[in-house]
Amino acid sequence: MPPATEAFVPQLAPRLRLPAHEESLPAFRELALAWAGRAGLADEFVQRLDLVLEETLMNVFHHAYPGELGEVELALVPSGQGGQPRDGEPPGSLSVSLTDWGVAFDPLAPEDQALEEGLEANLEAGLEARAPGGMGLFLLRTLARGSYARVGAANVLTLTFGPESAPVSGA
Amino acid sequence: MPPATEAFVPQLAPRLRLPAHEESLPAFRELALAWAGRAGLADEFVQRLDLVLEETLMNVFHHAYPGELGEVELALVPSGQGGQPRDGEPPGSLSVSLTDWGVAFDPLAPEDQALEEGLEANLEAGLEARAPGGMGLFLLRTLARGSYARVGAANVLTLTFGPESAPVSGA
Amino acid sequence: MECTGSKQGAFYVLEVTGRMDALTSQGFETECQGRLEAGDKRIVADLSGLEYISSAGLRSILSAAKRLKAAGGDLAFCGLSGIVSEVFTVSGFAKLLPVYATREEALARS
Amino acid sequence: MECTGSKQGAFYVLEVTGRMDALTSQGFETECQGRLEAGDKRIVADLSGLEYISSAGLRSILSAAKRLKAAGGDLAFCGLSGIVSEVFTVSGFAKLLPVYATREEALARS
Ligand SMILES: Nc1ncnc2c1ncn2[C@@H]1O[C@H](COP(=O)(O)OP(=O)(O)O)[C@@H](O)[C@H]1O
Ligand SMILES: Nc1ncnc2c1ncn2[C@@H]1O[C@H](COP(=O)(O)OP(=O)(O)O)[C@@H](O)[C@H]1O
Repeated sequence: MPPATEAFVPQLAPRLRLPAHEESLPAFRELALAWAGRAGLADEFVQRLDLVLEETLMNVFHHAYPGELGEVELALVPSGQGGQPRDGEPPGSLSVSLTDWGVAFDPLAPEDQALEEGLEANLEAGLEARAPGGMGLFLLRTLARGSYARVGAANVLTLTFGPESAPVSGA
Repeated sequence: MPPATEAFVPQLAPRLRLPAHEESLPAFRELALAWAGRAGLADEFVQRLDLVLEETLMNVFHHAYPGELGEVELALVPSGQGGQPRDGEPPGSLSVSLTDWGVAFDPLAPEDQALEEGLEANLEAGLEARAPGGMGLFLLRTLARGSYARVGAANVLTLTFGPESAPVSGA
Repeated sequence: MECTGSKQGAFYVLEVTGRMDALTSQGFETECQGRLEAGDKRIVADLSGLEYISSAGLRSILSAAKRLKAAGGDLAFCGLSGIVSEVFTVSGFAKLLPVYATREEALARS
Repeated sequence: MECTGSKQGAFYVLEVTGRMDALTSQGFETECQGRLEAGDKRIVADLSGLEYISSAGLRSILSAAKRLKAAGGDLAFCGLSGIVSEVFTVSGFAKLLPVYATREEALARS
């Protein structure tokens, strides 16, 4: 079976597509970290990438394909590389694009804004009151800069890691 | 940058696209062997897959993109899996599809038929007369069953490994 | 993720190393539960060997902390660095739970 | 790929283990060249620990065999199995070069 992509000119964006279940996590992680290294990403951004990749992939594994097994694709675009020139992207940054073909969902702007606000307001709440849900999306939005688009039947989430690519947290 | 594939419904064919150079060989190999294991491929076919993958990938790395760096994509379709039913494919077989966007080249029917015939005729020739070139393609055609198609600007090579999927050699 | 522990005065010190991710973090809750059943209600988790934590790790920690508190004990932390420290800060866990810079400070509290 | 060797009578026996692929096989030729320079012209390559060989490995072998032959020596093989045996057979190398089932047979030849 020919891959579905044969009509496209490649853009030097390495990519991996695997079944959307937990077993696929290590392979995605390995590829992302290998390219983070090649892109010269500083350690703090590598760690954020690692975290955000786990959060977004776990969400796709568990929520994107209710009752069926779908796929998810990771593409990596080091700055300055690829067919399209990366305008103004500083060296040592890496863009990560995650595509799934599951239910439409924008993780950067959750439908349930109330829950989100509740969570943020809740950050300093006591142990008893603290709800564990929603933390994955919260970390995603806090530690990565990115954009979401529904393209045809696909969710495409693009996240960029590197200097000036994530809101400064804490400091 | 959204991946070029967002308009397609996935078919549960895991795939990996990487730059067409030697450094990419281990990652392709790892993915192929992982899925050969899941497909229940018998050891002799796993070994042939391993060999044929190296031969075809090395050829793409060295010959498909003269003077530039392109990409190559590996897709894996375990028998009985995927969107399309695999008609008559026995269990424990695996199809491997390799796509590149380099110069048109059919490794299953080399342009230089004379060289090929010379090589085959040459198999029992003495040490002195034995030319080392062409052996990669010869092993490919001997140890795998497959088909080639030029699809748009892409070379798509599909190879199947498993019972009755490769010409019996020697025995 | 690996947990190794020892009794230090009134506290049980748990050294957590490696990665606390979706595939491993449940082990932390299980470990704390085991200590609680063995009679240790006051646990200090030394995270100086922990390289990574995700929301699954936070879930496991929150759950362990609630159990220990319900039993009249507590769960404190020390040795946070890198992404672990960052995640504790942005998630609010650094304010929700007792976090100390060093193990000595964590053990010196009443 | 790893090569370890020892002198056995008139022969130098080279035990080749691991994988002889595009990334490693050059080492075999280099090893044989080194033996030749050290004065060993008759080499027996014991491939019973070799798991894999590709056309790059065959190239390295052919090149080593030619050099040894040109120096009045030879290169024989023993212990082939699995894909290594299959590749030697289909490539014609099993007829081109002296191949023995066991090391004893390889060492017993004149
Ligand atoms: N990819 C997705 N597709 C559909 N729904 C999602 C997706 N990701 C997250 N969600 C929804 O958002 C909720 C919050 O996700 P998250 O913050 O990761 O916390 P948790 O997964 O622990 O509930 C999920 O419970 C789920 O309902
Ligand atoms: N993917 C390819 N694209 C273009 N030419 C190729 C490709 N693969 C093989 N060739 C041509 O076929 C020849 C024989 O290939 P092969 O049998 O692998 O032996 P070798 O690579 O050792 O020459 C190569 O030298 C090259 O000219």
